[in-house]
Amino acid sequence: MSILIDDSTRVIVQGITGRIGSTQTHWMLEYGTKVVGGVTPGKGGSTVEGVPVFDSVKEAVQETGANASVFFVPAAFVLDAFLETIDAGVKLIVVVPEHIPVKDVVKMRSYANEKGVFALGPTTPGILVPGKGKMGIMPASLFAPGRVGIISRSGTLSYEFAGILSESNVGQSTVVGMGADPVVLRNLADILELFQEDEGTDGVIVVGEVGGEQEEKAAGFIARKMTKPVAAYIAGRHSPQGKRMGHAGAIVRGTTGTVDGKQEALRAAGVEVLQSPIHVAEWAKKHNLR
Amino acid sequence: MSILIDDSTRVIVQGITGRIGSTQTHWMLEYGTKVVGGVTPGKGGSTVEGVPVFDSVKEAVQETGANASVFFVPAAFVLDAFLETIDAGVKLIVVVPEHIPVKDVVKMRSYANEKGVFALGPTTPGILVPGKGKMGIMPASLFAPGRVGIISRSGTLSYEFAGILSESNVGQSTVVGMGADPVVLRNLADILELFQEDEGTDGVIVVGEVGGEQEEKAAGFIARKMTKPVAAYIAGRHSPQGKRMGHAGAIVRGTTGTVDGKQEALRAAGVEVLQSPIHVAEWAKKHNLR
Amino acid sequence: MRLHEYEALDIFEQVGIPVPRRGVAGAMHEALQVAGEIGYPVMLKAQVLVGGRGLAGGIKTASTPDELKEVAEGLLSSEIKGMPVRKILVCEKAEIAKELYVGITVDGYSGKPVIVVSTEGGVRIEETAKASPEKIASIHIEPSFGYYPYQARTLLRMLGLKQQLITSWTDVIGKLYNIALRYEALISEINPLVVLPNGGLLAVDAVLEVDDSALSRVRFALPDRVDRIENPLERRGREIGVTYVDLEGDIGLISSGAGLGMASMDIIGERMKPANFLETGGGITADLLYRCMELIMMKPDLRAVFINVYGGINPIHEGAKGVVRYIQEHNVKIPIVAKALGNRQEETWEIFRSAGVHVVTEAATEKAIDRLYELVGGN
Amino acid sequence: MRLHEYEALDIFEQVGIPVPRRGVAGAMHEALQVAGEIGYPVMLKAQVLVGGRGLAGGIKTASTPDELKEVAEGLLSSEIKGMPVRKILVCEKAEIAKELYVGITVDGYSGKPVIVVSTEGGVRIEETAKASPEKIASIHIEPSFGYYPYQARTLLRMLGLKQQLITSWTDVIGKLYNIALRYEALISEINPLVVLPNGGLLAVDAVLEVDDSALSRVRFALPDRVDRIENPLERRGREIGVTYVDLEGDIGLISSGAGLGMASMDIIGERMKPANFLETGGGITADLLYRCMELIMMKPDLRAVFINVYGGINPIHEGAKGVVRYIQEHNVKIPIVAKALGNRQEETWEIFRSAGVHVVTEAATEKAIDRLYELVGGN
Repeated sequence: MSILIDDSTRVIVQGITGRIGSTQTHWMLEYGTKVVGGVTPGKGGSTVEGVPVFDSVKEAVQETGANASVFFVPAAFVLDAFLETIDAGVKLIVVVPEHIPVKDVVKMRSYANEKGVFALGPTTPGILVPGKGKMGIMPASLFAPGRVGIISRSGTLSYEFAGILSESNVGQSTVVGMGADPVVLRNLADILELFQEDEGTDGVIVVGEVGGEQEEKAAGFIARKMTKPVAAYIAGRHSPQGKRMGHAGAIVRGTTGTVDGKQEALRAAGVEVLQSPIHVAEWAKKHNLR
Repeated sequence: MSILIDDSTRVIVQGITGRIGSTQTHWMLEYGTKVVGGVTPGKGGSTVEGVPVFDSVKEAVQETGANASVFFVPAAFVLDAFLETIDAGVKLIVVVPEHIPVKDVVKMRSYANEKGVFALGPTTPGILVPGKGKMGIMPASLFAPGRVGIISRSGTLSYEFAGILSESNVGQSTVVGMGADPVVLRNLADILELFQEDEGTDGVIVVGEVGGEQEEKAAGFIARKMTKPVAAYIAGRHSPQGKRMGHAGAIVRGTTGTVDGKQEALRAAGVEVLQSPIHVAEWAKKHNLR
Repeated sequence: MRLHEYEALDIFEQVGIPVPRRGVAGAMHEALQVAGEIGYPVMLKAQVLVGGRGLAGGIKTASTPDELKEVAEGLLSSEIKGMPVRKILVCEKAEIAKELYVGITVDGYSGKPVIVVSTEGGVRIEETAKASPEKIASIHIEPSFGYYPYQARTLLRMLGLKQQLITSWTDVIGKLYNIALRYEALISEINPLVVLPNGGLLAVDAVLEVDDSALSRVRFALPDRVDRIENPLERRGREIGVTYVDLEGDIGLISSGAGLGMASMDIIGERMKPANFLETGGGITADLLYRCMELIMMKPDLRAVFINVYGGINPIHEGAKGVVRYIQEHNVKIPIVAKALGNRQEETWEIFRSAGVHVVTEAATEKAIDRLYELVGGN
Repeated sequence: MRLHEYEALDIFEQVGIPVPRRGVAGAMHEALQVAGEIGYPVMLKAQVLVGGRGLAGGIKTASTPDELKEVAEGLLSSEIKGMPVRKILVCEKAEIAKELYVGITVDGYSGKPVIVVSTEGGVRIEETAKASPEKIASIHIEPSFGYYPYQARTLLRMLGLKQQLITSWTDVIGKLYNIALRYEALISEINPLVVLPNGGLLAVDAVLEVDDSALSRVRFALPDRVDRIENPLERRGREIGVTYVDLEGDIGLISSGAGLGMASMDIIGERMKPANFLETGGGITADLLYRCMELIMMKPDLRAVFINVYGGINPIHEGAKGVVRYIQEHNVKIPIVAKALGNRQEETWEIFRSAGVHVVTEAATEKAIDRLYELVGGN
């Protein structure tokens, strides 16, 4: 069992003819993902990795029965492609690209909410269900099937946690990158809810970082609704205050968003706070997670 | 009986402290309208014609139980005031001012539709129910109570028709100015529907003019839904093609919007088309309307 | 306010819509110079603010300087539908592989912006719309959502076009939509949008009409609106804040309200000919009606004046004072008929009558015009 | 990109927000001249891009030319939180009846723009927010609906203000919101917004931070972003397209991904001190990593380098080639530890090892840093 991706997920790749789009299509197919089509306006009729390319999302959906889309579209065109994808009836969208203007993300989120579309990103590695399939860029070798869910604000840290668990023979049910931008398309609590409801998940790891208030708000949800064990790691303890650490989501604004504040809020909600990623293995063992 | 205004209608006047706002408040009160308050930001606490003035629509509604509003707000501020009025829960709005940018009207209409608000105008003389009350600028002396409904795209022509009927001892159930702008807040057919449903109305007069396609579209509604007799007059037969006759609603664009085209469409829907306003008296007599 | 083609082309060029090399000429030697810079053959296009200019002979070609001299001279001394040609646009003559159409307007019935495209652009676009509706496609834009390029791509795909044309045309539509938004345009149009032999696009004509009600907040440099009114009386009307339309007849007309004015004109037109149409709007004062009288009386050989006003938003008793002052100061002899009903009507009638105005107190305008007809001698 | 106060004030002034008379000075004689034009007393404000400038001594007053000389000289030779003061803003010293606060940002959690106002502006606004939340009011703006003045009026009424102040403050908020939209600002703020004794408003400070991701389409003249990075290494990082933060320690750090970099820094920080933080982003090539090595090696006295990368979107085998080329060309002697997992990891390890890089193949960064600790001698 898993969240977001299952046997019925039929994926299109937007921006499939680009360098990253085509490479990642290769890896997704190799991992067993049902990539049924691709979209690049103007390249309709060609194929990439054996997958048919269409000029519009509507055509791609009509011809392939796709119900999910992963984006490798240049940042400047993401907003337009996103709205097009929603209008074509796709209900799950993973927005991998970074550097999308916040104004665009605000609009995307508002429209996705209005239309009942589940969207992740921007700046997300995507979703991976070990042994089943993936939408995004997560490197398959680090993951193993199992019953621990991972949600991470950082792409590479999600690999780190999955890698450590896999090494300790603890598998993952689903690994989700929620995106690293100051505004993301779905909040942390929305994804926690899916894991709480998923029968294939016995425990959840939240990988957060300094800045914003996703972890503080999620703590409220965890306290009220979560019955499964939750562990959390917050990166950025040694990051200089007020300096940028690569993306705006990591700016510390006032006292909200500090590592201490986040850890405190999570602890108060019954979450086990890890001081280093390596401790996740002991936590999993303690809760008999596999 | 009547449409839009009845005994439960409690009116606020927006822009009540202006020259036109205060004069028209006087006339509306004199005609028996329940004007319960006025709004001019910054003038809260004062009174006009004995009516209390508030700084915001929200306060006015809370303090007076108002459910309808008539606008005498300068054109540049109408959009803002309109949205404020809808958010304050008012369900009937009459926008008298002219020269409101079309871009603003488009936004107003979209929001009113979304929130289920019935709005008339811009550039409308408003609504008058003879002997009961009025929202707007219609000069009371020309109207008499009765059972004929009037809808007019032109303000002064609605007075003309009411005056002619009253002189012939035919009264009116309600007289509605739908507004003369290229985009209005409610289409002709929406108002026809109210008259069709009103038990106090036995026949309806549509006063249209050259330009736009309100009459053509309404003809479809009349053919499908109206069982009451309908007469129509279309002004502008001798207006030079392509020249402006005072407001953009009267520009002829292509063949749609010509007097002939409108008359033809209405006749095909069973409407009696009048060649001059004066003929309305005979039409009323023929249908035993009073 | 409708812009001239050459003004609109400048705006289109600023946002990156491809437009022809060109120049404006008010005299023949200027036209020669522009054409010399561009190279022959050139198009010469009369800059007049009327529709159907091409079919009325306002668009010509010149292949040599001699030919240009003849054509330019002809155009610059001509009138198109009664409008004198003061300027001509001289522009490169593009090779045309195909003519497209794109226009953006606000659809009054749905209350939404609408983008209209056609693969059959050119002077007969309206006939195409009727005869071959499948060659026209349009899409409404939700006001709270806005325009995005994928909407245009979807629209153009409906016309069965190749992707290269879809891409370049979508780009033009996006830029035109931005112009429509920024200039609060009621109409922004390119007809024809030419497909060149190399597949590129060129906006060979440009229409831009700015919403008069939005002029004060369109912050961009727009040419002065009064200047472009050719008729001096119409210009004067704009200056004093009323709508004035100059006509061919001999009956002066002042009305409050455009609908009432049109109805009055229709009724007058059955037996007589209106000389003008003056609509006061909702701002009547004594002074305004004094100026209105002054304006309509500028028409020579007027046989009578008809004043048709309602006292709703307007203080008609004040208006009557202005009319009376004009009559007395200028010793007006021709008959003046006034129908004035509504708030303070009795007071108004009295003021009018004090200066010999024929007041009609019945409700129907028809009756007042019957009286007018009698007074001018029934012919 | 954060603008300097003097740059933001210019933008605020353009849209009509009332701002003080002022001038920027890079030297004492310039400060004297500006103050002479404005008239004493004046404020002198260090133009450095750090928060809490006032409490750190970056804002002073001068009542006479002599005092100004002393103060300006002091400021222009000082550092505020490690940032050298290159320019000072000299501006009129307003009489303050009251200090307000207004800020507009995008609320990450709700995903909507939010307008925050307070009647208790000034340097301690954040403490006010915690101690007296009733003095703060905020309103979220629906993205598909937009901002309208009535929303600000409603917001300000919640603070129990008089209408005159509501009206003028609403005007400032509307203008600030327009700036936020046009400049795609993540933060636009006036703190304090001063109420003058005559009731007028004055924006005595101005904060504007433009979304870096939107810079290419913010078409307005913005100062060059690279120039304003004080640290030459950080400026070089920007030039080659990576995020570089200069730190005080002696362990060089290259990571792919900000989260991984922060975690690496946190683990290193338990026992050692990072010298820098370099995050590559998703565009690794051999050439980029060569330049990254060049950049982090500019720090003197580095004891070791830690490379922590994942092969997800990045071709880490290509990156390894760049690192190896740098090592070989520059004959690097200090230990380099690399953890590189993901697509093509074995190939990557082989390349690293060919140049003597210590490759750690376990998943946990902690293990790699244990190795690093051993290699630098455990201290």
